Parts: sequence; structure tokens; C-alpha cells
Amino acid sequence: MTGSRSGSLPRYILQRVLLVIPMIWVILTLVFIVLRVAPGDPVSAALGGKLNDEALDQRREALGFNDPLIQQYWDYLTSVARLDFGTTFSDNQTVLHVVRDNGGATLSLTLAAFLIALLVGIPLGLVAGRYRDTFPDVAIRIFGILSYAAPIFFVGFLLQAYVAKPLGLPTSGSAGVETVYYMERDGLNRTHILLFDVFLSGNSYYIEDALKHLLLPAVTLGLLICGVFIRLVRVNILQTMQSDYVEAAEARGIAQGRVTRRHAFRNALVPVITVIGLQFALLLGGAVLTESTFNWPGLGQKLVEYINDRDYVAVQGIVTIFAIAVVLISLLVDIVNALIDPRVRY
Amino acid sequence: MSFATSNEPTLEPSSEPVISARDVRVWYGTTRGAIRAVDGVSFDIAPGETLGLVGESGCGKSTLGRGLMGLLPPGAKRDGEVWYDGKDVLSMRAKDSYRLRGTDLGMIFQEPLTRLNPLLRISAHFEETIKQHEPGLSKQQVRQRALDALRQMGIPPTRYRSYPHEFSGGMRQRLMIALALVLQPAFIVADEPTTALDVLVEAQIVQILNDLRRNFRTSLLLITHNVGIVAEACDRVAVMYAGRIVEEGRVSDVFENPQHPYTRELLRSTISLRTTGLNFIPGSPPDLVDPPDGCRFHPRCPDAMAVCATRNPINIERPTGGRVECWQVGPRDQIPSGGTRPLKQEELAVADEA
Amino acid sequence: MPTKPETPDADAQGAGVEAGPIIDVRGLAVHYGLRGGSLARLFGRDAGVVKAVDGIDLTLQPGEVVGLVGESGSGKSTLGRALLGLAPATEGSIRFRGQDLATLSRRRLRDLRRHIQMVFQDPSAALNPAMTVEVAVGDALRVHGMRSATERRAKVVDALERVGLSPVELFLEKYPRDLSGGQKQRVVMARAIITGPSVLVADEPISMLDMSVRAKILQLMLDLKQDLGLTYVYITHDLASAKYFCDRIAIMYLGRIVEIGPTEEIFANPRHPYTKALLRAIPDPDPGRQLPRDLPRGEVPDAAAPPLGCAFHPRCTEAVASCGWESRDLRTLVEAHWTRRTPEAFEAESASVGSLDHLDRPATSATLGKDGPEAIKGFLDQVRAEAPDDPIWTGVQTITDEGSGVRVHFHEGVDPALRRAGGVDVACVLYPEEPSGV
Amino acid sequence: MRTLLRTLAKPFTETAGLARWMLVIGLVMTSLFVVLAIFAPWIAPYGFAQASSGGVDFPKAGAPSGDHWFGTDRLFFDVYSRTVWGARTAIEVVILSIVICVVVGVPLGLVSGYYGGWLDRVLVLVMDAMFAFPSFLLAIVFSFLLTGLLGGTVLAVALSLSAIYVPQYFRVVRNTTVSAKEATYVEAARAIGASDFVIMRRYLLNNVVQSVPVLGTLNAADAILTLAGLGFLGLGIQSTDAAEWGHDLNRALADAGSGIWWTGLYPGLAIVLLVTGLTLVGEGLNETLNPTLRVRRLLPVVMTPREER
Repeated sequence: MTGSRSGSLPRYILQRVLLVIPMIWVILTLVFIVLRVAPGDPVSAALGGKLNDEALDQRREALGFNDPLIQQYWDYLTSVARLDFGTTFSDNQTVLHVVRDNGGATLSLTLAAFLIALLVGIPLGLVAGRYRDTFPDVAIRIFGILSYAAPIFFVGFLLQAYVAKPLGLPTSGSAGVETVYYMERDGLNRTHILLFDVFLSGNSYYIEDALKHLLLPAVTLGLLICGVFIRLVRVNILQTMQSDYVEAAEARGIAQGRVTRRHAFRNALVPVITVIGLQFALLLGGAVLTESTFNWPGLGQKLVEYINDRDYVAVQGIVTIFAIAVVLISLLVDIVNALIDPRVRY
Repeated sequence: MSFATSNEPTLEPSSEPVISARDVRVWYGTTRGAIRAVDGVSFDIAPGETLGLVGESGCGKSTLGRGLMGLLPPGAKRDGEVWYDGKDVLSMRAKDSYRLRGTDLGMIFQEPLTRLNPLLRISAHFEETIKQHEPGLSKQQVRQRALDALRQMGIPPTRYRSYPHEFSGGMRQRLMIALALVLQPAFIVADEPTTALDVLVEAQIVQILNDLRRNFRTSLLLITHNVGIVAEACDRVAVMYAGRIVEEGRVSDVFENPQHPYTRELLRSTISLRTTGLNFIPGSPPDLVDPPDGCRFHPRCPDAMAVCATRNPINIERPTGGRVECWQVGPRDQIPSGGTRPLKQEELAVADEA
Repeated sequence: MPTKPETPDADAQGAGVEAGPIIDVRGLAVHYGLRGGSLARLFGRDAGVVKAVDGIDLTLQPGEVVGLVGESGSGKSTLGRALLGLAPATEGSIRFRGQDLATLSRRRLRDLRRHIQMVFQDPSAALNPAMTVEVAVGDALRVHGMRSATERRAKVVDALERVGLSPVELFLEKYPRDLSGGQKQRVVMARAIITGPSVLVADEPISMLDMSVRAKILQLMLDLKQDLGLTYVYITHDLASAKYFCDRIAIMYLGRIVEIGPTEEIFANPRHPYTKALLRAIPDPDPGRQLPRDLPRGEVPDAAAPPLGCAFHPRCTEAVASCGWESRDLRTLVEAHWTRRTPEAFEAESASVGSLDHLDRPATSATLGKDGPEAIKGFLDQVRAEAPDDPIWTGVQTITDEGSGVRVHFHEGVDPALRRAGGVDVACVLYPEEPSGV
Repeated sequence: MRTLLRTLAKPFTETAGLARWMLVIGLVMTSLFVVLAIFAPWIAPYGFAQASSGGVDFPKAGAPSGDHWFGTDRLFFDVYSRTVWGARTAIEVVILSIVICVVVGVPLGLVSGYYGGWLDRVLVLVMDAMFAFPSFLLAIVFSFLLTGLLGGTVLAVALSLSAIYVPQYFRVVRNTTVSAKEATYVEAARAIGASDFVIMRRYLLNNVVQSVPVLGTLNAADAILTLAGLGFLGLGIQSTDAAEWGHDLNRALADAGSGIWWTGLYPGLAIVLLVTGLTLVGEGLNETLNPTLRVRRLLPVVMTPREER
């Protein structure tokens, strides 16, 4: 074993990138099975009462729903490969267009929430783990459990009922109507992501307006994963604090603070990175509820609308895009992990 | 660094002991009561000397080693005195005794892989250790020191920037030893340093430990359950049983002429190349929450006398040097009348075996 | 086994002393696939092969104790497990009383395990923590079809008494966690003997136990052998207990038997350099003994890429030209040299020698250096002058100039097979084939 | 029976301090809701969809009073009664979905982990894909499909919850199986001639299911939140079929601005309390059963004065 040296990092990354293809294939297949095979006929479900039988059949034929399943499956895979996710029934837009118009709002919301959760959750988790079973630990853990246990819409309800009014904060929309109007009128919607656009515009009024609208939803969503972060970081700290190498470092007389920072905290955060990547999935789920609660014009709210319209094509398209996003994020997390942890060789 | 003087060995061979433990006790609190893992242990180690500490598992030898280093789990309590460089390590402020670690007191562990931080290169381990204690050194000097220590352990400088998992078991143990030696502490505790290793690698490590005292003038407390290793690498041996050192002296002396029945039986039950018949000690070591009265070995002792079950044996000088705790050796005049008749023992069944 | 009709091999057992070996292993190889990267894992592709056991011939005569001695990675445990069919043979055959294990169906193989049983190294791990002693020992009967709980109990009580766990009532209801190490090992033995086996494979049965009970368990094994007429395969890394316990000993290294013969002969007159090294290395409580100075260097090599030629040659102190010298040995040599140099000298030399990583691919010739042939030759001369007796120099055939450095050619090595040498068989080029054969 | 009791009591006897308190408080909180669920018809003064009593209509969005402790909502329903009945719905759905998860996930994980090979690879890939997918979105999609097929029933919602949690049970059981099957006692079982089925049932199952209680309670907590989330989006159980906290909160959201706090507060608090209770139980169990987190009970040591030796 004397000669066993690290496998090469580029090779690992290449392998990992190649692995994305089968993963996407599996997930697409699952989406297809669940949304296309299980429910039967999407056209009559969506448009049942609205069109006559003949028209329905024409729509079916046009959309390929009369083809054999294997043909539909192939069509689905090839159209996804061409980044064509279909056209919605209910408002007759391409799914890609829907995502462009509403995805930005979801992205702003999730990023802000993620930032809040990171900035609050990780330090609190570190403190709780380092000072196990002391008062700060107990307090932080209770906070963590409560913030996870409180449903988003309940937190939203409480914030709207007791916080929004006294502070004069808006309870809906990703920015005031005026801001949205002027941003579009003046052609300032460069990225189609309102939060970025207001910053790019450099206009402090717009920025303030957008941030005000963002505050409550982001805090609501951020609290949810904040609890998860606290728990995760704390458990990992507990484990590394007990590890043999921490004791060995102490036996070498390395200063306590340094041992904690360099050996315990650092090593504890490596597995956390993996899980933080997974939390992004939780965040996307939570975003649906947050958007409904605060009437936030994001993709999640759009998804719920399509579900209520029983618009299968739209649901399938949006779900497919979410799925691909998740696979890509897990790829990113694995690569970051390999860069940090030398033991990840294969 | 107030203790930097230890880097240059100035003591003469016949001088003061480096470490001098007096009546050290380490107890653990549990729901059943206190476990008396170490219960009144005294010994001295001279500069450059290796003391082997042997005993069955659970006799408190590891606890003693960690107790000296102050590496005890929560819930443990220690008392007694451990004199080092004119100061009692046990009664020092925690901060001061912590400062002794690495520069003056070092430790080598059993499982080297888990003792190295998997995310840090070997170089980082050395740099942080040296920098901690000698912050004035330049980067180049630190590197020099580290490479020197590695070289002496037979690790090529080409491996300096490797990660711990890239080394083999024996190399990792050499790394640990190099890491413990890099600041040239006066005293090192080695806790079963070869247990997880193969026979040939074990022999290599024993050889390294054996060379330590010559090349570094480091005193060593070598904790092991292998009497063979003691015979090969130690000057003196302390035999531990149920939290106490029952016999102690020069290795050749103790092994050739054991005074304590436990030492004798332990040697007899060890299977070696010269074994021609199988011997064993009946029964098992006692529960340290409630150890037997008198001599703790008396329920298993083939030579037990009436006095052994009631009175603690007295720590006396062995006939040929060293110390022993056994009524068989003496002092005769302190044994109450009738105390010398053989103790009637209950038959020890498998139910009590270790 | 009273509940089952007599099987043919049980008949053979009843027939009493049988001519020929009870177990006959021919050309046995057990190879494992190494797990590769995540992509390879997905498609079940293997990254390489570890030859855990490679080309073993071994016979067991009824009633004898054969020791398999070696360090970790020597394949001794794998060989032991293969005897029960627990590690599937890649090549070769294992015959138990003439019956080839490989030809048996899974079901028949399971039945056969009544006759070959196993004792494990760590008794705490070998017992299911959720089973009481009675259930654990009785389960061996249950899986072989003994349905009646009372019958089982009688047998269990008998087996526990045999291994010395009496009074039995004290132990029947205990869980493993309530027992001491020695007691657990006795339970494991009871489970092994309860089906009436004829062969017992004992995989380091005493190495995890406390010193004071080791002798006791060894004594128990001897008693059981006497009472039940068992044949033992005793797997250990401890030559001392093997010397006391075994009739014959096979020394294993990296999946091969390197020396095999009667115990007295092996100890009185070790032939293979590895056997000699092991004998020198075992710590002995004799304080008069001097520490050996000529220990083999290095460690057991990676079994996935074993050395060329004789697997022991990189560590061997007696190695000669034909042992299979190769590029990796050159790397070891250079690195060992650098552990003797000052850091400045190392920096300078390392700069002129360049990277050594390409030497990790095994080959009988290797390039070295980037500062021109003369510089590198000078360097090698210096290395040689430092340790002129290093066996690697016997293996160097020529050193020719090539590009910015040199190419070192080694003699082609041979992989020595086991052959007769005096009273034993040994696999080493120092002991050439004796013409007479078996 | 004794051993069963001892196993059940283990988390209490073997823990100290915080972990024990979390467990006790969590159990008390959870049992409170279980009692509410079982005895809902007796505890709740009115039915969950009852808008009048004795011929008298309830007030619309009436503030808390002696007749209606938690007030009434815009549909004239009694908030207190709906909150109590909601406990029954939540517990029903969660128990059903956990049972489905265990029945499907545990055997699947056991077989997949034990045999390995192609089946294992495919299952791991599928389950990983499902696990990585945003679970709430998955729940939405499944309840969208299942309520389409089965209507907004308890079974439909429980099934869609199971669909998102089965991968977790599968992963945990499979991974413990993979490591447990390397244990020497499994090898020993093979050595005595045990068949694969016997090994899985008698040697592996027992040791593998130990991780299920922690997972089960933590999933139950998550399931309550998911159920309420679905209800909030109007995708869960129809409000005429049963009382559901999430659905009530959805209707209460409009009240938030108009000072009608009682319609949302009580169902919301119920969710928070039940989820907190279950999380406390789960974390308490985890700290007890997980050896890397367990704190041994230590008592202060009193060193007796030295004996004369």
C-alpha cells in the first residue's frame, strides 16, 4: 500500500460529469412515467369541459398523445434534449417562457433565503456544537426546532398579522407595481430577474422597494432551512470534537482555539457542504409555499396554478426543469467536495 | 516558552528522574459508582530511560498514560503528584500544563490513521505543531525541522506534502512518532503503539522506539500488553494489575526472577517460542468499582495466604532492586499471627473467566 | 445429525479411517474485483483484481493441525474462508472427502458446512448481539432442519458443557454483551462443534483475547480435537502459538504459500528469507535476546499491484539478480537515499532527478533523471556507494543513456514455484529444483 | 416481554440530561395529540363541519367566547372543534404513510443491500433520483395525480406522502444492510449453513430496523408539515371530508390583515406543537441510540481519602 497516491482530480470530475447523463435520463424517465403514463389522458383532463370531442381528439393527435407510449417517450426525451419543454394548455405559452418570466422571482427569493439561513444557521450551529449542553446550546436548539416545526404559511400568517403592519412592510409581490412598471417601461429589465435588475439600475428607490418586498418572504423561507443547518452543523461539530485527531492535536499542545477552528470546525463543515446542496431541493419545495403565502410571482405559484388547471404539459415541463436543476446542483456540490476533501478520489 | 531548556539534554545519566509520579489516582464516575482505574501509582523515569507498563486489558495502564498527559474524558478525576522539571503537573493551572504538551510531554497513539486530520497535509501537521511552540521560526526553518524529524523515521522528503490516507500503516505510525519527536520532548507516553501493525512492521517500530533513548535522550513510558515488546525495548518494567503497579524493576531482573505471583503467572501464561506447556491464570481481573479487599490479586493467586484477603500488601524493595507489593515477599513481621496459612479459595469456574 | 437421512459423506465418515486427505486443495485462486469510480460502479465494471489467494495447493490429513501463518494481506483468512465455500474460488478445486465444493449446488454447499466449521478472530463480532447463547448455538441446528426446540436444547446443553461453559443454566439466557471475551469464544466454539463437524477452521481464535485466557482457549481446542477427532486449520500471525499448536505450518505471503513443512523443521531450519524474518521479528519475553538488526524493510505491498517476480523481493535481505527487480524498487531506493541526505542536498538532487511518479508503473526497465546522463549516473554511483550491499544492485543489468537521463535495465525475474528443499517445500530462487520430485 | 420492555425503556435508562428531557417533553407533547386524535368525538364540542347547534347558527368569524373557546371562522365552523378534529386527520395520515413506508422501504432496502448487483444499482439510482428531488414538489405532483385517481381521501394523501419518504427508508436500511452484512456474525451464520433468507430474517433484520424509529419520528414530523402544506395549497384532503389544519390556515390567511387572528393562530399552533413534539422525540432518540452522539451518564466522582497501604 506504500505507493497508493491520490487519484487525479480531473479524472474524478470528468467521471462525475459523465454520471450526470444517466442521472438525468433516470429522472426524466421517472417524470415521464409518473406524469404521462399514470394519469391517462392529459388533454381531456385539462380541457374536458371546454372543447367538444372532435376538437379534443385533434389536440391529442397534434400533441402526439395518440402515438404509442414508446414513441411518446422518445419524443419527450428528444424534445427535452432540444430544450423544448412543451407549451402550456391553459395560457398557451412555452414552458421555457414561463420559466424565464417567473423563475427570476423564485431565484431571488431562494437565494436571499439561502443567504439568511447560511449567515444565521452555520454560526449558531457552530456555537451549539462547541458548547454542548450549555444554555446557548439549549436555546439555539429550541430555536432550530421551532423554526423548522413552524410551517411556512403559519410563519407568514404571523408575520403578516403582527409584523408587516407596524413596520409598514408589504405582504405581497416581488416589488411594488410602480417599480415593475418603470423597470419595464425604461427597458431596465436586463436579466429578467427583478432583484438583479433593480441593482443594475442603480436607483436607490427601486432597490429599497424590491428589498422591502423581499424581506418577509425571505426571512420566512430562510427560517425553515436555518433550523436544518443548525442541526446539521451541530451534529457534525459534536462528532469532530470527539474525534481522535482533535485529541491528538491537543496532545501536541496546539492551542485550544486553533484546534477548534482548524480541526473541528473545518472538518465538520465538509459533510455539511454536501447536505447544504441537498437543502436546495428543500428550498425549492418551500418556495412554492412561500410564494403562495406572500403572493410572490414565482415559478412555484405558477406551478400551483397549473395544477389547479390540471395542465399536465405545464406541470411536466416545470417539474422536468426543476429536476435538471437539482441534478446539476448535486454535480456542483460533488465537485466542490472533491476539491476540499482529498479522500474523495473516485 | 519557559520550558525550552528541555531541547538540550543537560542532565547526566545518574541525575534526577525526568518524571516522578507519586500516588496517582484516576477515577471515573459512573452510575454504578466510581471506577478506580488507577488507584495509587508511583514511579520514576530517568532521562533517556524506557519504562514498560504491562498488564491485561482493563488494568488501567492506558488511563494512567492519558492521565499523565491530562487527556482524560469528562467525568474523570485525578489526584496525586506528577513532578516534572520541579513542578507538579497535576496541580498546575490547566493552561500551564497544556503548554507543556508537545514541547515537554509528548504522546504516541495506537491508531495512527485516526490521529491525523484527513483534510490536512502532513506538512500542515508539522507546521502547526512547530509554529505553535516556536512562533519565531521562519517557514524555511520549520520545514527543515519537520524534514529532519521525518528523515530520522525513514520517511522520504518526497512525501512531505502528502495526505495521511496516502501512507501505509507503518509509515503512519512513523509519522506520529516524528510528529511527537519534532519538538524533542523530554518525556513521551506511547500507548500501544504497535498493536494494530503487522509482525515485521511492529519489529521496525520497536526498533525505532529502542533507538529513541540513544538518539534523542527522550524518556519513554511504553504501554503495551505484549511482554515480548517490553523485553526488547524497555530498560525497566512496571507490571500493573487492577489499577496498581504490583511489581517494578529492571526488565531482565523482573522477567528472570519475578517476585509477585501475578508477574510470574503472566509470564508463564504468555505463549512464546519456548512454550512447552500451556499455563493460564484462572478467573478474571476484578471489577474496579468494588475491588477485592486486601491484595487485589488474591482471588486468583495460587499462593494466596490468609493475610492477603484482609490486608493491603505493603510496597517494599525487591531483593534485587525495584519494588513489589506482595505479602509472600514480606515484610514478615507485619503479618498478623496465622496470616501465613494458605487461603482457602473458592474454585474458580469458567463463569468468572476473562 | 439424527434428524436427517445419512448423506453419502456422513457414510464415509462412518466408514472410519479413510485413506487419503480429508481436504485437498489444488491450484486454488480467489480473486476479488476492486471497486472503481462511481461511473464504473454504476455499470458494475471492476477497476482491477486483487489476487487474495493465488495458486494454492494444500492437503489436510485427518486428525492433523495445519497452521496458516502470515501477515495481513497474506490471504490466510481468505484461504480459510474458501475451505467453507464462503469465499468463492476463481480457479482450482477444493475437495472435501473427494467431493469438489465448486460442483455443489448452493443448497448442498450449505449442508456440507455441517462438516467444516469455523471459529472467528473476534468473538464479540462473531455473535449476533440480538441472540441469546441458547438461540445462537442452537441456530446451527435449526438451519440444518432440527425443528424440535427440546431436542435442540439438549444438544445445546451438551455442546456448552463440552466447551466448559458450566453450569450451563448460567449461560443459556445470556446475551453476548454479558459475557467476557473468553466466554464468548467458547460460545463460538460450541456453535461450531454442535453440528458434529470433522474439520474446524480457526481464524486467529486467540489473538483478540486477553493474555491470561489465550492458553486456556488453546487448551480447549486441543481437548476438543482429542475428544471429537477434529482436524484443524489454524490461521494465525503469531508464530509462537503456531509452533506449539500445529503439526504442519504453511507460511503465506501475498496470496501464496512460500514455505510449508512440518513444524519442527520450519522452526529448526527456516529456509525462505520471509520465514527467517518472521522468526527474527517476533517479540520474545526473553530479556537476554538481542534485537534483530537486519529486519526486512518496508511493508506488505499492495495486493492489487504485487511486485514482479517473487513478491517478497523488495523486502528481502538475501535477494539475488533473478528475483524480479523493477521500476518501483528503484523509486524505493532513491527515496531511501533521500532520507539520509540533508534537506539542501535533497533539494538539489531531487531537482536533477525529477519526478519519480512514472516509476509506479511496474516495468523491468525504467528511465530516470532530467539533467543529462552524466549527472544521473553520478547520482546513482553516489547512492550505490552509500549502500553497496543493497540487493537491488545485483538486479541491475545495464544502465544506458537515454534522452535527458538514463534507462536502468533490470534482469528478468522469475516467480519461484514451491519446490522440495530438505524436509519442506519452499518457493524461493535460492533453493533450486531438486531433481527427485515428490 | 421483559426484553421488549427493557428495550423500550432503554432510551430513558441510558440517557442523561438534555437528551432525556427532550425525549420526555417530546413524548408528552406527542401523546397529547394522540389523545386528541383518539378521543376527538368526545373532546370536541361540535363536529368539524358543523355550523349550527340546537337550531342556532354559529356566528360568522366570531371572536373567542364561552361557547366557542377559539372562536368561529368565516364558514361558521367552531375553530376549537376543527383544531381537535385536525389532530385526528394528521395522525391518521401520518401513521398510514409511515406504515406504508416501512412495509415497502425496509424489505426493499434489505434485499437490495444484501444481494447487491444490478437490482441494487438500479434501485439506488431510482431512489437517489427521488431523494434528490424537492420532496415537497414530489408530494404536490403525487397528490395531484392520486387525488385525481382516488379523490381527496386520507389514503390518497398518505400514499403521496409515502412516495416521498420511501426512498429515505430504503437508503437507510440498504446502507445499514450493506455494512451489517460484512459483520462477522453474518459470515458466521453463513458458516453454519444458514440460507440467505434465514440470514436476512434472523441475523440482519433485527439489527437493521434499529435505525427506523429515529427516521420514523423525524419523518412523521416532516409528514405533518407536508400534509399541512398540501392542505394549504388546496391539494390535500377536501375540507368537507375532514378537518385539516393547513387548509384552515389557507382560509385564515385572508383574515390576517383584518384583525381576525384566532382562525389562523390555533391550527398553526397545533402544527408547531405536534411537529416540535415529534422532532424532540426523534432527536432525543437519536442522541440516545447514535453512538457517536451519545453522552454516557456520568456521576461526580468522590475520591475517598487514601487508605493506608
